[in-house]
Amino acid sequence: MIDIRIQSSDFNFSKEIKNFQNNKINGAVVCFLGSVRDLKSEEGLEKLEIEYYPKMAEKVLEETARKAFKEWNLSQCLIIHRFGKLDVNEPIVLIITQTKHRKDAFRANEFIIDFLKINAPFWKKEHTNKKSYWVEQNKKDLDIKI
Amino acid sequence: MIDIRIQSSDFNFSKEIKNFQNNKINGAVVCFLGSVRDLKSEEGLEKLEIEYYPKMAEKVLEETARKAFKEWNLSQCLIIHRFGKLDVNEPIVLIITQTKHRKDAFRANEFIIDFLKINAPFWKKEHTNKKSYWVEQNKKDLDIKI
Amino acid sequence: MKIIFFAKIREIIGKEEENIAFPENVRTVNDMLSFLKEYNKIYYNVFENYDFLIACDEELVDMDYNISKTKEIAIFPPVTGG
Amino acid sequence: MKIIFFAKIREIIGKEEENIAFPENVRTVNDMLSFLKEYNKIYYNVFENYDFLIACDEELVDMDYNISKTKEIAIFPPVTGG
Repeated sequence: MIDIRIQSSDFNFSKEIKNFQNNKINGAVVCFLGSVRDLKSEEGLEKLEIEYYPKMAEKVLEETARKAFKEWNLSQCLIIHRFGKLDVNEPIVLIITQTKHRKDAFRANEFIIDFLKINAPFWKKEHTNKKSYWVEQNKKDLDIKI
Repeated sequence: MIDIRIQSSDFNFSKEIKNFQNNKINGAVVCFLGSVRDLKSEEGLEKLEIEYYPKMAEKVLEETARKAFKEWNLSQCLIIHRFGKLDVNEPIVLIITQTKHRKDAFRANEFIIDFLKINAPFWKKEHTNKKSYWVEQNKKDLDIKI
Repeated sequence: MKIIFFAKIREIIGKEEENIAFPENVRTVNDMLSFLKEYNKIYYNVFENYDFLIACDEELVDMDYNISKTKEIAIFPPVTGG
Repeated sequence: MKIIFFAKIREIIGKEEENIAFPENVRTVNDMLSFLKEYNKIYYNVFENYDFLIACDEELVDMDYNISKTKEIAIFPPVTGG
Protein backbone atom coordinates (compact mmCIF):
# COMPACT_ATOMS: atom_id res chain seq x y z
CA MET A 1 0.00 0.00 0.00
CA ILE A 2 1.51 3.26 -1.17
CA ASP A 3 0.02 6.55 -0.05
CA ILE A 4 1.38 9.81 -1.50
CA ARG A 5 0.04 13.23 -0.57
CA ILE A 6 1.15 16.72 -1.50
CA GLN A 7 -0.78 19.31 0.44
CA SER A 8 -0.64 22.83 1.82
CA SER A 9 -2.51 21.97 4.99
CA ASP A 10 -0.73 20.73 8.09
CA PHE A 11 -0.78 16.98 8.61
CA ASN A 12 -1.53 15.20 11.78
CA PHE A 13 1.49 13.01 12.44
CA SER A 14 -0.27 11.40 15.37
CA LYS A 15 -3.26 10.46 13.26
CA GLU A 16 -1.11 9.04 10.47
CA ILE A 17 0.72 6.81 12.93
CA LYS A 18 -2.54 5.72 14.44
CA ASN A 19 -3.80 4.69 11.01
CA PHE A 20 -0.63 2.68 10.53
CA GLN A 21 -1.08 1.05 13.91
CA ASN A 22 -4.68 0.22 13.11
CA ASN A 23 -3.51 -1.49 9.92
CA LYS A 24 -2.27 -4.49 11.91
CA ILE A 25 1.40 -3.63 11.99
CA ASN A 26 3.39 -6.79 11.48
CA GLY A 27 6.91 -5.83 12.41
CA ALA A 28 8.91 -2.64 12.17
CA VAL A 29 7.82 0.89 11.39
CA VAL A 30 10.30 3.69 10.75
CA CYS A 31 9.22 7.31 10.42
CA PHE A 32 11.06 10.39 9.29
CA LEU A 33 9.70 13.82 10.09
CA GLY A 34 11.31 16.95 8.66
CA SER A 35 10.29 20.35 9.98
CA VAL A 36 11.02 24.00 9.23
CA ARG A 37 14.36 25.01 10.70
CA ASP A 38 15.31 28.57 11.50
CA LEU A 39 18.76 28.72 9.92
CA LYS A 40 18.67 32.51 9.70
CA SER A 41 18.08 33.11 13.36
CA GLU A 42 20.01 36.41 13.50
CA GLU A 43 17.44 37.84 11.13
CA GLY A 44 14.50 35.83 12.35
CA LEU A 45 12.82 33.44 9.93
CA GLU A 46 9.19 34.43 9.59
CA LYS A 47 7.95 32.03 6.95
CA LEU A 48 9.29 29.22 4.84
CA GLU A 49 7.61 29.14 1.46
CA ILE A 50 7.61 25.96 -0.59
CA GLU A 51 6.97 26.08 -4.33
CA TYR A 52 6.58 22.93 -6.39
CA TYR A 53 5.89 21.53 -9.84
CA PRO A 54 2.66 19.64 -9.19
CA LYS A 55 2.49 16.98 -11.91
CA MET A 56 6.18 16.14 -11.72
CA ALA A 57 6.33 16.18 -7.91
CA GLU A 58 3.57 13.57 -7.69
CA LYS A 59 5.27 11.44 -10.30
CA VAL A 60 8.66 11.56 -8.57
CA LEU A 61 7.23 10.76 -5.14
CA GLU A 62 5.29 7.84 -6.53
CA GLU A 63 8.27 6.48 -8.40
CA THR A 64 10.40 6.85 -5.29
CA ALA A 65 7.90 5.00 -3.15
CA ARG A 66 7.51 2.26 -5.74
CA LYS A 67 11.27 1.76 -5.94
CA ALA A 68 11.56 1.51 -2.17
CA PHE A 69 8.54 -0.75 -1.99
CA LYS A 70 10.10 -3.25 -4.35
CA GLU A 71 13.69 -3.04 -3.15
CA TRP A 72 12.96 -3.47 0.56
CA ASN A 73 9.78 -5.48 0.40
CA LEU A 74 7.70 -2.85 2.17
CA SER A 75 4.21 -3.64 3.34
CA GLN A 76 3.22 0.02 3.69
CA CYS A 77 4.69 3.34 2.65
CA LEU A 78 3.40 6.86 3.21
CA ILE A 79 4.92 10.11 1.93
CA ILE A 80 3.40 13.49 2.74
CA HIS A 81 5.06 16.67 1.46
CA ARG A 82 3.71 20.14 2.08
CA PHE A 83 3.82 23.30 -0.01
CA GLY A 84 2.86 26.93 0.69
CA LYS A 85 3.93 29.22 3.53
CA LEU A 86 4.97 27.48 6.72
CA ASP A 87 6.00 28.69 10.15
CA VAL A 88 9.17 27.74 12.02
CA ASN A 89 8.88 24.20 13.46
CA GLU A 90 5.94 23.27 11.27
CA PRO A 91 6.28 19.83 9.68
CA ILE A 92 7.28 19.74 6.00
CA VAL A 93 7.66 16.08 5.18
CA LEU A 94 6.63 12.79 6.72
CA ILE A 95 7.83 9.42 5.50
CA ILE A 96 6.64 6.17 7.07
CA THR A 97 7.94 2.79 5.97
CA GLN A 98 6.90 -0.58 7.24
CA THR A 99 8.51 -3.98 6.77
CA LYS A 100 8.98 -7.23 8.60
CA HIS A 101 12.67 -6.53 9.15
CA ARG A 102 13.77 -3.34 10.81
CA LYS A 103 16.92 -2.88 8.71
CA ASP A 104 14.79 -2.76 5.57
CA ALA A 105 12.44 -0.19 7.07
CA PHE A 106 15.42 2.03 7.97
CA ARG A 107 17.10 1.60 4.56
CA ALA A 108 13.88 2.27 2.64
CA ASN A 109 13.03 5.34 4.68
CA GLU A 110 16.47 6.87 4.28
CA PHE A 111 16.49 6.07 0.56
CA ILE A 112 13.19 7.90 0.12
CA ILE A 113 14.26 11.09 1.87
CA ASP A 114 17.69 11.08 0.14
CA PHE A 115 16.17 10.50 -3.29
CA LEU A 116 13.48 13.09 -2.76
CA LYS A 117 16.06 15.71 -1.68
CA ILE A 118 17.79 15.57 -5.06
CA ASN A 119 14.96 14.63 -7.42
CA ALA A 120 11.59 15.92 -6.29
CA PRO A 121 10.74 19.37 -7.72
CA PHE A 122 10.16 21.40 -4.56
CA TRP A 123 11.94 24.66 -3.75
CA LYS A 124 12.22 26.49 -0.46
CA LYS A 125 12.27 30.24 0.01
CA GLU A 126 13.01 31.75 3.39
CA HIS A 127 11.28 34.96 4.35
CA THR A 128 12.99 36.76 7.22
CA ASN A 129 11.96 40.10 8.66
CA LYS A 130 14.66 41.69 6.44
CA LYS A 131 14.43 39.93 3.11
CA SER A 132 13.77 36.71 1.21
CA TYR A 133 16.23 34.04 0.06
CA TRP A 134 15.89 30.96 -2.10
CA VAL A 135 17.47 28.08 -0.24
CA GLU A 136 20.53 26.66 -2.01
CA GLN A 137 20.78 22.93 -2.57
CA ASN A 138 22.88 21.23 0.05
CA LYS A 139 25.91 19.85 -1.78
CA LYS A 140 26.11 17.05 0.77
CA ASP A 141 22.80 15.72 -0.51
CA LEU A 142 24.29 15.25 -3.96
CA ASP A 143 27.15 13.17 -2.59
CA ILE A 144 24.83 10.62 -1.06
CA LYS A 145 24.98 7.33 -2.89
CA ILE A 146 21.44 6.34 -3.80
CA MET B 1 16.90 15.58 26.91
CA ILE B 2 16.86 11.85 27.47
CA ASP B 3 13.63 10.11 28.41
CA ILE B 4 13.67 6.39 29.26
CA ARG B 5 10.59 4.45 30.26
CA ILE B 6 10.03 0.77 30.97
CA GLN B 7 6.37 0.04 31.48
CA SER B 8 3.73 -2.65 31.20
CA SER B 9 1.03 -0.28 30.01
CA ASP B 10 0.54 0.54 26.36
CA PHE B 11 2.07 3.78 25.18
CA ASN B 12 0.43 6.36 23.05
CA PHE B 13 2.73 6.78 20.07
CA SER B 14 0.63 9.67 18.83
CA LYS B 15 0.94 11.51 22.11
CA GLU B 16 4.69 10.96 22.30
CA ILE B 17 5.17 12.42 18.84
CA LYS B 18 2.96 15.35 19.74
CA ASN B 19 5.12 16.06 22.77
CA PHE B 20 8.17 16.00 20.53
CA GLN B 21 6.51 18.35 18.09
CA ASN B 22 5.54 20.70 20.88
CA ASN B 23 9.17 20.80 21.98
CA LYS B 24 10.05 23.10 19.07
CA ILE B 25 11.52 20.53 16.75
CA ASN B 26 14.54 22.00 15.06
CA GLY B 27 15.27 19.64 12.23
CA ALA B 28 14.90 15.91 11.76
CA VAL B 29 13.02 13.36 13.84
CA VAL B 30 13.35 9.63 13.24
CA CYS B 31 11.15 7.08 15.02
CA PHE B 32 11.32 3.34 15.26
CA LEU B 33 8.31 1.36 16.38
CA GLY B 34 8.56 -2.37 17.01
CA SER B 35 5.38 -4.40 17.54
CA VAL B 36 4.43 -7.95 18.42
CA ARG B 37 4.71 -10.18 15.36
CA ASP B 38 2.89 -13.45 14.97
CA LEU B 39 5.73 -15.70 13.81
CA LYS B 40 3.90 -18.84 14.91
CA SER B 41 0.81 -18.24 12.87
CA GLU B 42 0.09 -21.94 12.20
CA GLU B 43 -0.43 -22.34 15.92
CA GLY B 44 -1.81 -18.89 16.56
CA LEU B 45 0.13 -16.57 18.85
CA GLU B 46 -2.10 -15.61 21.74
CA LYS B 47 0.22 -13.55 23.92
CA LEU B 48 3.80 -12.37 23.86
CA GLU B 49 5.21 -12.18 27.36
CA ILE B 50 8.20 -9.99 28.09
CA GLU B 51 10.30 -10.60 31.20
CA TYR B 52 13.08 -8.20 32.20
CA TYR B 53 15.75 -7.46 34.78
CA PRO B 54 14.53 -4.10 36.05
CA LYS B 55 17.61 -2.40 37.49
CA MET B 56 19.89 -3.55 34.71
CA ALA B 57 17.41 -2.82 31.91
CA GLU B 58 17.09 0.80 33.01
CA LYS B 59 20.84 1.13 33.25
CA VAL B 60 21.45 -0.34 29.78
CA LEU B 61 18.78 1.81 28.12
CA GLU B 62 20.15 4.93 29.75
CA GLU B 63 23.72 4.13 28.78
CA THR B 64 22.59 3.41 25.22
CA ALA B 65 20.73 6.70 24.97
CA ARG B 66 23.66 8.60 26.46
CA LYS B 67 26.10 7.06 23.96
CA ALA B 68 23.84 7.94 21.04
CA PHE B 69 23.24 11.42 22.43
CA LYS B 70 26.94 12.15 22.50
CA GLU B 71 27.97 10.41 19.29
CA TRP B 72 25.30 11.96 17.06
CA ASN B 73 24.70 15.21 18.85
CA LEU B 74 21.06 14.50 19.58
CA SER B 75 18.80 17.17 20.93
CA GLN B 76 16.16 14.71 22.15
CA CYS B 77 15.96 10.99 22.66
CA LEU B 78 13.09 8.84 23.91
CA ILE B 79 13.12 5.09 24.53
CA ILE B 80 10.03 3.23 25.73
CA HIS B 81 10.17 -0.54 26.23
CA ARG B 82 7.28 -2.60 27.49
CA PHE B 83 7.12 -5.73 29.62
CA GLY B 84 4.30 -8.09 30.58
CA LYS B 85 1.81 -9.91 28.38
CA LEU B 86 1.10 -8.29 25.03
CA ASP B 87 -1.28 -9.08 22.18
CA VAL B 88 -0.33 -9.50 18.52
CA ASN B 89 0.34 -6.10 16.90
CA GLU B 90 0.70 -4.31 20.20
CA PRO B 91 3.70 -1.97 20.32
CA ILE B 92 6.75 -3.22 22.22
CA VAL B 93 9.38 -0.55 21.74
CA LEU B 94 9.46 3.05 20.60
CA ILE B 95 12.65 4.97 19.89
CA ILE B 96 12.60 8.61 18.86
CA THR B 97 15.77 10.51 18.00
CA GLN B 98 16.07 14.13 17.04
CA THR B 99 18.99 16.03 15.55
CA LYS B 100 19.68 18.91 13.22
CA HIS B 101 20.92 16.58 10.50
CA ARG B 102 18.78 13.70 9.32
CA LYS B 103 21.65 11.28 8.77
CA ASP B 104 22.53 11.55 12.45
CA ALA B 105 18.96 10.94 13.53
CA PHE B 106 18.83 7.77 11.40
CA ARG B 107 22.24 6.52 12.59
CA ALA B 108 21.45 7.18 16.24
CA ASN B 109 18.06 5.51 16.06
CA GLU B 110 19.39 2.39 14.39
CA PHE B 111 22.31 2.22 16.82
CA ILE B 112 19.91 2.29 19.76
CA ILE B 113 17.70 -0.53 18.52
CA ASP B 114 20.70 -2.63 17.45
CA PHE B 115 22.49 -2.14 20.76
CA LEU B 116 19.35 -2.80 22.77
CA LYS B 117 18.68 -6.04 20.87
CA ILE B 118 21.96 -7.55 22.06
CA ASN B 119 22.50 -5.86 25.43
CA ALA B 120 19.28 -4.95 27.18
CA PRO B 121 18.04 -7.68 29.55
CA PHE B 122 14.57 -8.38 28.16
CA TRP B 123 13.32 -11.83 27.15
CA LYS B 124 10.33 -12.76 25.03
CA LYS B 125 8.14 -15.81 25.51
CA GLU B 126 5.48 -16.70 22.98
CA HIS B 127 2.26 -18.28 24.19
CA THR B 128 0.35 -20.01 21.42
CA ASN B 129 -2.88 -21.95 21.86
CA LYS B 130 -0.74 -25.12 21.99
CA LYS B 131 2.28 -24.29 24.10
CA SER B 132 4.83 -21.69 25.14
CA TYR B 133 8.27 -20.98 23.70
CA TRP B 134 11.11 -18.74 24.77
CA VAL B 135 12.19 -16.74 21.72
CA GLU B 136 15.74 -17.52 20.60
CA GLN B 137 18.15 -14.67 20.00
CA ASN B 138 18.36 -13.75 16.35
CA LYS B 139 21.94 -14.54 15.31
CA LYS B 140 21.76 -11.77 12.72
CA ASP B 141 21.51 -9.24 15.53
CA LEU B 142 24.88 -10.38 16.87
CA ASP B 143 26.55 -9.79 13.52
CA ILE B 144 25.56 -6.15 13.42
CA LYS B 145 28.57 -3.91 13.86
CA ILE B 146 27.77 -1.47 16.63
CA MET C 1 6.40 24.46 -27.28
CA LYS C 2 5.36 25.33 -23.75
CA ILE C 3 8.22 26.18 -21.41
CA ILE C 4 7.55 26.60 -17.69
CA PHE C 5 9.77 28.02 -14.97
CA PHE C 6 9.96 27.55 -11.24
CA ALA C 7 11.40 29.21 -8.16
CA LYS C 8 14.41 31.52 -8.58
CA ILE C 9 14.48 30.98 -12.34
CA ARG C 10 10.81 31.90 -12.63
CA GLU C 11 11.58 35.09 -10.70
CA ILE C 12 14.56 36.06 -12.86
CA ILE C 13 12.74 35.37 -16.11
CA GLY C 14 9.76 37.23 -14.71
CA LYS C 15 7.07 34.86 -15.94
CA GLU C 16 5.69 31.42 -15.19
CA GLU C 17 5.64 30.16 -18.76
CA GLU C 18 6.38 31.04 -22.34
CA ASN C 19 5.18 29.49 -25.61
CA ILE C 20 7.87 29.43 -28.26
CA ALA C 21 7.80 27.90 -31.73
CA PHE C 22 11.30 26.50 -32.20
CA PRO C 23 12.79 26.29 -35.70
CA GLU C 24 13.34 22.81 -37.14
CA ASN C 25 17.05 22.69 -36.33
CA VAL C 26 16.30 22.76 -32.59
CA ARG C 27 16.36 19.05 -31.78
CA THR C 28 18.00 18.60 -28.39
CA VAL C 29 17.87 20.38 -25.05
CA ASN C 30 21.24 21.82 -25.93
CA ASP C 31 19.93 23.23 -29.22
CA MET C 32 17.01 24.75 -27.36
CA LEU C 33 19.27 26.44 -24.83
CA SER C 34 21.43 27.94 -27.62
CA PHE C 35 18.32 29.16 -29.36
CA LEU C 36 16.88 30.75 -26.23
CA LYS C 37 20.17 32.50 -25.41
CA GLU C 38 19.94 34.25 -28.78
CA TYR C 39 16.21 34.78 -28.49
CA ASN C 40 16.36 36.88 -25.34
CA LYS C 41 19.32 38.02 -23.27
CA ILE C 42 17.46 37.19 -20.06
CA TYR C 43 17.83 33.51 -20.99
CA TYR C 44 21.49 34.12 -21.76
CA ASN C 45 21.89 35.52 -18.25
CA VAL C 46 20.07 32.58 -16.64
CA PHE C 47 21.86 29.82 -18.52
CA GLU C 48 25.29 31.41 -18.09
CA ASN C 49 25.02 32.39 -14.45
CA TYR C 50 22.74 29.99 -12.61
CA ASP C 51 22.52 26.29 -11.90
CA PHE C 52 19.44 24.81 -13.52
CA LEU C 53 17.80 21.51 -14.40
CA ILE C 54 15.61 20.58 -17.35
CA ALA C 55 12.58 18.31 -17.22
CA CYS C 56 10.77 17.18 -20.37
CA ASP C 57 7.20 16.05 -19.69
CA GLU C 58 8.03 15.72 -15.98
CA GLU C 59 11.24 13.71 -16.39
CA LEU C 60 14.69 15.11 -15.65
CA VAL C 61 16.75 14.92 -18.86
CA ASP C 62 20.32 15.49 -20.05
CA MET C 63 21.50 18.16 -22.45
CA ASP C 64 21.48 15.80 -25.45
CA TYR C 65 17.89 14.66 -24.89
CA ASN C 66 15.80 14.88 -28.07
CA ILE C 67 12.84 17.20 -27.46
CA SER C 68 10.95 16.51 -30.67
CA LYS C 69 8.12 14.62 -28.90
CA THR C 70 8.13 16.76 -25.77
CA LYS C 71 4.99 18.69 -24.88
CA GLU C 72 6.15 20.63 -21.85
CA ILE C 73 9.66 21.67 -20.89
CA ALA C 74 10.37 22.83 -17.35
CA ILE C 75 13.44 24.84 -16.37
CA PHE C 76 14.16 25.17 -12.68
CA PRO C 77 16.94 25.45 -10.09
CA PRO C 78 18.36 22.42 -8.23
CA VAL C 79 15.59 21.17 -5.97
CA THR C 80 15.50 21.90 -2.23
CA GLY C 81 12.50 19.97 -0.90
CA GLY C 82 12.26 17.44 1.86
CA MET D 1 26.23 -13.94 47.46
CA LYS D 2 22.87 -13.35 45.87
CA ILE D 3 22.39 -15.02 42.50
CA ILE D 4 19.34 -14.22 40.41
CA PHE D 5 17.98 -15.95 37.31
CA PHE D 6 15.81 -14.86 34.44
CA ALA D 7 13.67 -16.29 31.67
CA LYS D 8 14.39 -19.82 30.47
CA ILE D 9 17.25 -20.26 32.96
CA ARG D 10 14.99 -19.18 35.82
CA GLU D 11 12.48 -21.80 34.70
CA ILE D 12 15.04 -24.60 34.44
CA ILE D 13 16.60 -23.81 37.80
CA GLY D 14 13.12 -23.51 39.23
CA LYS D 15 13.68 -20.46 41.36
CA GLU D 16 14.20 -16.72 40.98
CA GLU D 17 17.19 -16.42 43.25
CA GLU D 18 19.54 -18.31 45.49
CA ASN D 19 21.88 -17.14 48.25
CA ILE D 20 25.16 -19.03 48.34
CA ALA D 21 28.24 -18.50 50.48
CA PHE D 22 31.16 -19.21 48.16
CA PRO D 23 34.42 -20.56 49.60
CA GLU D 24 37.44 -18.26 49.47
CA ASN D 25 38.96 -19.89 46.40
CA VAL D 26 35.99 -18.76 44.25
CA ARG D 27 37.39 -15.55 42.82
CA THR D 28 36.21 -15.26 39.20
CA VAL D 29 33.00 -15.95 37.34
CA ASN D 30 34.67 -19.09 36.03
CA ASP D 31 35.46 -20.28 39.57
CA MET D 32 31.86 -19.64 40.53
CA LEU D 33 30.51 -21.66 37.61
CA SER D 34 32.78 -24.61 38.47
CA PHE D 35 31.66 -24.41 42.08
CA LEU D 36 27.96 -24.31 41.16
CA LYS D 37 28.31 -27.28 38.81
CA GLU D 38 29.55 -29.34 41.76
CA TYR D 39 27.08 -27.79 44.16
CA ASN D 40 23.97 -28.91 42.32
CA LYS D 41 23.58 -30.96 39.14
CA ILE D 42 20.87 -28.61 37.90
CA TYR D 43 23.57 -25.95 37.49
CA TYR D 44 25.72 -28.49 35.72
CA ASN D 45 22.89 -29.08 33.26
CA VAL D 46 22.32 -25.36 32.66
CA PHE D 47 25.96 -24.42 32.18
CA GLU D 48 26.72 -27.40 29.96
CA ASN D 49 23.62 -27.28 27.76
CA TYR D 50 22.38 -23.72 27.43
CA ASP D 51 23.66 -20.37 26.23
CA PHE D 52 23.84 -17.93 29.10
CA LEU D 53 25.22 -14.54 30.06
CA ILE D 54 26.50 -13.29 33.40
CA ALA D 55 25.95 -9.81 34.83
CA CYS D 56 27.66 -8.65 38.02
CA ASP D 57 25.87 -5.75 39.66
CA GLU D 58 23.98 -5.08 36.40
CA GLU D 59 27.01 -5.16 34.09
CA LEU D 60 27.67 -7.93 31.58
CA VAL D 61 31.02 -9.51 32.43
CA ASP D 62 33.45 -12.07 31.03
CA MET D 63 34.35 -15.42 32.55
CA ASP D 64 37.53 -14.10 34.15
CA TYR D 65 35.81 -11.19 35.91
CA ASN D 66 36.70 -10.99 39.59
CA ILE D 67 33.53 -11.24 41.65
CA SER D 68 35.01 -10.41 45.05
CA LYS D 69 33.26 -7.02 45.24
CA THR D 70 30.07 -8.10 43.51
CA LYS D 71 26.80 -7.92 45.44
CA GLU D 72 24.43 -9.46 42.94
CA ILE D 73 25.13 -11.91 40.15
CA ALA D 74 22.55 -12.47 37.42
CA ILE D 75 22.51 -15.49 35.13
CA PHE D 76 20.26 -15.34 32.10
CA PRO D 77 19.88 -16.42 28.46
CA PRO D 78 20.93 -14.23 25.52
CA VAL D 79 18.54 -11.28 25.47
CA THR D 80 15.62 -11.03 23.05
CA GLY D 81 14.11 -7.61 23.69
CA GLY D 82 13.38 -4.78 21.30
